[in-house]
Amino acid sequence: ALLTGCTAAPGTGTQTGGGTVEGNEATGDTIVIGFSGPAADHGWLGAINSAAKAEAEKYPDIDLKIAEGTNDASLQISQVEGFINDKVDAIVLLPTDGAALTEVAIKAMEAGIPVINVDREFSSTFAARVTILGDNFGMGVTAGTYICEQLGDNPDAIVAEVAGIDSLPLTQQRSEGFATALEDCGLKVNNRVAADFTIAGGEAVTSQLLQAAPKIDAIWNHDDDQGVGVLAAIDAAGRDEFFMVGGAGSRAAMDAIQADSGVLKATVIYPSTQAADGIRLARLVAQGKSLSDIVEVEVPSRIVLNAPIVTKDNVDKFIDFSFT
Amino acid sequence: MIKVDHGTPLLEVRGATKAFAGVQALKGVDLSILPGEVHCVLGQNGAGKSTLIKILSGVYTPDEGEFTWLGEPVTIGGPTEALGMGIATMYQELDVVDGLTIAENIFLGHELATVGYLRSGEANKRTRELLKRLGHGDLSPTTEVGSLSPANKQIVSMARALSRDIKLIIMDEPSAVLDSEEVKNLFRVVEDLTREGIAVVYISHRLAEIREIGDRITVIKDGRSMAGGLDVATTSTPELIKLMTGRDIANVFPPAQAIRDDAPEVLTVTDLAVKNVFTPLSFSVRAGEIVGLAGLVGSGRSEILEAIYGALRSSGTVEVSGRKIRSNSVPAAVASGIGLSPEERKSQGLLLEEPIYRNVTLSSFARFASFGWLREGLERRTSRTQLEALELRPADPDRAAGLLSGGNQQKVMLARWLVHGTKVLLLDEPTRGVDVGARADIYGLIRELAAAGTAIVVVSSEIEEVLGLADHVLVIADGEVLTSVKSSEIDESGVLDLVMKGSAA
Amino acid sequence: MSEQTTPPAEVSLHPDTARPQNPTVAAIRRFLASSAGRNIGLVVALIILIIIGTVTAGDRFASFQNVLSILRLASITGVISIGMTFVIIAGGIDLSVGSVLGLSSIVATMAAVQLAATGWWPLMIIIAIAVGALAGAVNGVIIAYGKVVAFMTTLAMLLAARALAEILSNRTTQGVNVRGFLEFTRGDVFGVPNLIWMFVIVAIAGWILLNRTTFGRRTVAIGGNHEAARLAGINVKRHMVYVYILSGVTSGIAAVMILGRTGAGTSTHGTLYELDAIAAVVVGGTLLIGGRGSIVGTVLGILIFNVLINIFFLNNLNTSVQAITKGAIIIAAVLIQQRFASRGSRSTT
Amino acid sequence: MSEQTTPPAEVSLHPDTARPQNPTVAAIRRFLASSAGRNIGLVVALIILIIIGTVTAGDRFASFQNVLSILRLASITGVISIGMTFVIIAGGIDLSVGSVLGLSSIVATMAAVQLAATGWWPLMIIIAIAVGALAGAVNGVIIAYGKVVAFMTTLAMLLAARALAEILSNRTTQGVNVRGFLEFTRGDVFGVPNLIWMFVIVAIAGWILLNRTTFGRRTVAIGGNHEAARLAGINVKRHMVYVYILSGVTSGIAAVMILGRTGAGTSTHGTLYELDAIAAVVVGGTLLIGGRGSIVGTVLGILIFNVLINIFFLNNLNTSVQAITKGAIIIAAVLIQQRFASRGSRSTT
Ligand SMILES: Nc1ncnc2c1ncn2[C@@H]1O[C@H](COP(=O)(O)OP(=O)(O)OP(=O)(O)O)[C@@H](O)[C@H]1O
Ligand SMILES: Nc1ncnc2c1ncn2[C@@H]1O[C@H](COP(=O)(O)OP(=O)(O)OP(=O)(O)O)[C@@H](O)[C@H]1O
Ligand SMILES: [Mg+2]
Ligand SMILES: [Mg+2]
Repeated sequence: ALLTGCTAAPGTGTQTGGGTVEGNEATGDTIVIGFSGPAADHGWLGAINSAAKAEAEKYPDIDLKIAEGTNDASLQISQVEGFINDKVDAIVLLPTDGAALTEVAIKAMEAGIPVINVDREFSSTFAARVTILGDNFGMGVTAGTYICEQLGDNPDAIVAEVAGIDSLPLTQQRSEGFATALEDCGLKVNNRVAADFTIAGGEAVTSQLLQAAPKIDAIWNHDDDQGVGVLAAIDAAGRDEFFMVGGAGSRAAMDAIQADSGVLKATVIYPSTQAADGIRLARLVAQGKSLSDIVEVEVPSRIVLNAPIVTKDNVDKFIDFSFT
Repeated sequence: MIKVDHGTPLLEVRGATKAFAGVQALKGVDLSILPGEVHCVLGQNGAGKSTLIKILSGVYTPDEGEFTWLGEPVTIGGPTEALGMGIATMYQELDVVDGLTIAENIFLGHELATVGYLRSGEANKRTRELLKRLGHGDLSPTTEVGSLSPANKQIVSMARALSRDIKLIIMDEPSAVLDSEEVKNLFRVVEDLTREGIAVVYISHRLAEIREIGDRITVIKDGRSMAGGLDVATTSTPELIKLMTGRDIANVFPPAQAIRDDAPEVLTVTDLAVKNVFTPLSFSVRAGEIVGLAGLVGSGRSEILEAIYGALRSSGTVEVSGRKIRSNSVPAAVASGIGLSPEERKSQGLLLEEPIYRNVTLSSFARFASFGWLREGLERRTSRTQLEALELRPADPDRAAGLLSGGNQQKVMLARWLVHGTKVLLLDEPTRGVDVGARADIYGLIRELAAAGTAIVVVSSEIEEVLGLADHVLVIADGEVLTSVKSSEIDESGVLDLVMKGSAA
Repeated sequence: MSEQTTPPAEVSLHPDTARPQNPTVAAIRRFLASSAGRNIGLVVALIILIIIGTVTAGDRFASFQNVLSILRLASITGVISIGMTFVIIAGGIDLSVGSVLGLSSIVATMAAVQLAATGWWPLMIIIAIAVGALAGAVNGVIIAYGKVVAFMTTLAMLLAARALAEILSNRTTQGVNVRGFLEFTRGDVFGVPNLIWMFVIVAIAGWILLNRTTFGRRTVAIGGNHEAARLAGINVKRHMVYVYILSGVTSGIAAVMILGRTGAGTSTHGTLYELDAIAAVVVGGTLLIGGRGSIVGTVLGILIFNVLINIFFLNNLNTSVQAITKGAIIIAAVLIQQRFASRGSRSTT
Repeated sequence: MSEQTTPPAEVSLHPDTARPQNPTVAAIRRFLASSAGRNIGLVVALIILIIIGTVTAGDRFASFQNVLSILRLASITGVISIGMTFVIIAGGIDLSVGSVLGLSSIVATMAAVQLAATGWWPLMIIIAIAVGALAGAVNGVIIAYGKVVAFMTTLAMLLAARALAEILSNRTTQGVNVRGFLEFTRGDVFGVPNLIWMFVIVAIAGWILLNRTTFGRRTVAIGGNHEAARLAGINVKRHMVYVYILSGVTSGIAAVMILGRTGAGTSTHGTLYELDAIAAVVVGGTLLIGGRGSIVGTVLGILIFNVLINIFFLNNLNTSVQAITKGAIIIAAVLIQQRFASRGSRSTT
């Protein structure tokens, strides 16, 4: 089952579903959920963690164990092993590398512990009971499409891209999606730099990018967190001949879009609430409940989240779900 | 001898003791130093001389002991306090900083500065004066000390002591790295100092020096003073040796044995040269022969040995028993039977933290290992036997080499090459910092080795030692061989005349 | 890097004249100075941690499964640390171990894909180790013969190996679907996973190599006194190349292990492992200036860090609090070790 | 005493002066051995890079704007490297510079929020520097008085400072909305941004401190010969504390700069800057074992790295290719430097 947009309003606890909502919200047996994710070394991942924690706190019947965030697959494997040893009721896993965590996830499933796979997909369908994915490729497509719409009539337009950590597959996917969408309207990425998802990194590469490209028409920056630095660099260079599209959907970015005061005109959402959704779904799965908004008797096995564009026109709708 | 009325003692020490974790270095030492005298402290390696002076200069805190300075009881809390009282020290281990200039080294710790900002001009000026006073006006105050020879570093160390306002200057084996010319120069400075009423504590293993410069002597043995305030003029050398060692040592240099006429040439050096250091030289050493290289410090003798050994890039050829060895490779030299006992035992020779036996077997793994697997039992046994033969006491192969005295460290270096079975032994300053007793042992050993057919090349800054040991002497100055003579055909002053002329030319 | 100086602490000690000593005190002193004795502080630190673990997490900590889980995690950085111990004892440093691991894992996986036909999976292991050895050889040659400082050389290799891995893998994770290989790396003997056995074997081999062979003896000699080793006839440059190759080989072995553990090769494997390895080696009492070190110490260092991680995990501590505590415990472990190992401080100021 | 008084001054007995040499050769040799000479290899490396930049990117590289852009980027790690130079010359190492920067940036921003009322923005600068100094003091005291190796102490501080920053900031980025502060840090004088001026000032101050003051000479003495420094009456421990405080202060200054540059404080600021700083210092010719080093070399090292990065960007190079090239160029720069600086290698195997 493919479900888009349904998680646009998670965490509010006020879904308007059918009669099962109350049933799902009702406190059930206390369950222990283990959560493990990458090191919270930047805003989006930090938001992932805090949203997961906040979600768990809402339910008196969830006992959430959060493992130290790590970018080392080996350490994350040992965390999952620890959860298995501890016989938790469900595991929510945002793997640092999907393929590398597949084996241990299968082990957990075999031990009877449902695994909720968040954001980065395992390489086997047997490894997860439910998979919730952000759509990195789709994110690139959305950004590219928006830029095409804005520049469509100008085939010579210069497009620049400020990517995230280049060694991560997700960055690759975003870039591929972006390039694919641009191709459709005859544009290409003229200048591409990669930062490291940090503010300082964003600032550093952008100040160089602006040197490398004396004239730009549009920039897509993969990540609003590093975007703070990107904007600082643009500011410092005094450049405003282009517009910029962000990524992920931070509060700061949405505020800027709303104010419409600078070059940042839009951002593409990459939901930072995926793990919170994971927690919620883990609870349902562990307690044998179903998803209230659809007719399925059980929770579906695969959910891909939408990557919508946020502009001045629709920012009001999204701003409350942005991360800080 | 100038006899000054020395008056009340400058410094008096009563019953000083000092223990290091487990080692009782000083068991009760008395010392009384008069103003303007040269007070020599004698004792074997490990007797406690350096420990005593480190107590005086505030490096160590004594366990017990009464100290009076100018008649007042004092405690010396640290180096700063000692320096403040007017006690400056030239330590046994060179205590200069390579990365600083001469002037910066001299004023280290008492920099000439205005709120932390250095007055370099003034420091350089005063340094130039100090160096001139030490007879070294040719050294530039802004030269980095790292580029100086050990002898010149010693000069810097002395200039530093003199830069302070001092009443007492302590010199711990200052002559160990100096040649005879430099030593004379040093003595001239010491005389100047004593004339100004500054007292000097002088430590050396060379009794001749003590005779030349000392006023009174304190002898230390095993951490106890055996005799204090002996008059140099009236105490005989055998008496001193007996006090230091507890035994009589008759003749220092054992008699040489005649080399058989048919003894084969073992080491043949042809046109060996190192650019900018020494010009091509050729010589050969026969089995059982000892060749000595005499010359001043810096004349390039160490470099000659290193070049033969392949440790210094050179041109020319070296043959051992007629077979040419691959040049510029130490492993090749060692494999063909050459061994080198380097000048600086501590920094070039030994692994100070490792047990003795590992130092002994380091060059002979072929003998102690099969397919890379070391037979430690064999290593220990062989080392012990060798150490016993060398009369190292205690002959404990498991002791760390760094805990040995200078003389015993030298014996370990010899043991390394004895165990290896070298045909050619290159000895650079084999008795530097070694006491009288151990010196005689080492001379004996060198002789025995020669008698057993080893070809030996000896470098020493003590001309007496070169002449006493070697059958044949090469006199070197500025990287050039001035003369090559039988040692019986030249005497000490002859060598000196030659080198002075040679380096003046 | 050829500026190796001898530690100033050992200046002028000559207690050769036998001094009478209380025999028990002497025996204790000898033990404390021995390599086992030097490690007693670490053993104490480890025991304290184990007690803390048992008290705070009870059976969840002290279970067989949990111990295996700790050891499995420890084994990969453990193997790397053994190679690192040699490099550091020899007076060098190898910052490239983690990224060489990543590169090895990529090349071995790619080879597996290519060679799937033949099916002879041990080739993967050989390739992983060969890649590691090659990278180590490049490091060693540049350092020893090119005379470039080890820090810069291996930093450059860190960048280069990681980048090469990214280019080769096109930044995608490559699954290892070689049944024989996975069965081997994931199997166990006597209930103990093979990964742990591999660490045990590497550690024992390392111990023997360091303490019982000419190779180890030369390594210590070079690190302790570069010039003395050279003048004793050791081919110092060639030996340094061997030492870096050894470190590369352990990275290759670790790559095999991580491939087994994760079932996937990726260029991000091993990121920051160099820090873990260096930290374990240094906590284990190996001097960063070279010349002295112990395999047992390194193993204890690795265990301490991994037990610590496990305790934090079991107690569900806040990540930031964990990091602060980890910092404090590192300092404490080093302090405990020093108190036990010090043979009496000799300086006054 | 004998009465000999031949002034031996005329007789030249000293290896340092004795050998007759071609005067030009001698002059060149002397220059090469001088501190400027030691850096000539770096200057050559930098010039080569500048030529490469001009050839491959033309005016885009050789423009005033681009030069400013390089320098702005260089200035932050540059300031940290100056402090690091002192630490390394003194024989230490400081791995915590980057995370102390992060912590300082957080505390300063939080203070700004609290003190927005008073509006006296220089207080932010004072606070940032004070936080850096405090962290440095903690490092220094543990290292000098606790006798814990610098590597472990500052590694622990790396973890702890970063974690503290996370706790304080609750992992959210804090914007700096203090107009006066931003105007100051983003302003320029004579067309040159204040950030660059700050680096220039810190570098010059560092140069003076190292070469012209008691503090600097004592730092060299301690790194070069710890024992000799102690014997000369220097309070080595206290001085080491000062050196680490200095490093903390430069981290604090860098925090101010990064706050100005990015307009936001976050706990991730400064991640891995320690590696950049150490690399620049080492490429700049400062010995990792201490005792010798130069501020000019460090500045050249920083410039080389940043020009390199700039060239990569201008040529739109792939990240992985960048990393490999960077690795190769690090080695090349060190090699060039050595060829120029070496006074003829005399050793063999
Ligand atoms: N590292 C070096 N680089 C360049 N020249 C050197 C170096 N070491 C020594 N020399 C030169 O080699 C010559 C001989 O030096 P050295 O002091 O070792 O001679 P020596 O006769 O062995 O003296 P010593 O009695 O001190 O051993 C001198 O001219 C010296 O300047
Ligand atoms: N720092 C120390 N720690 C432990 N033992 C020491 C220390 N310094 C000296 N000793 C021991 O104290 C004793 C006296 O040593 P000291 O250096 O004073 O002898 P010395 O008379 O100066 O010998 P040498 O003539 O070889 O210089 C020796 O047994 C030595 O091993
Ligand atoms: Mg002594
Ligand atoms: Mg010499």
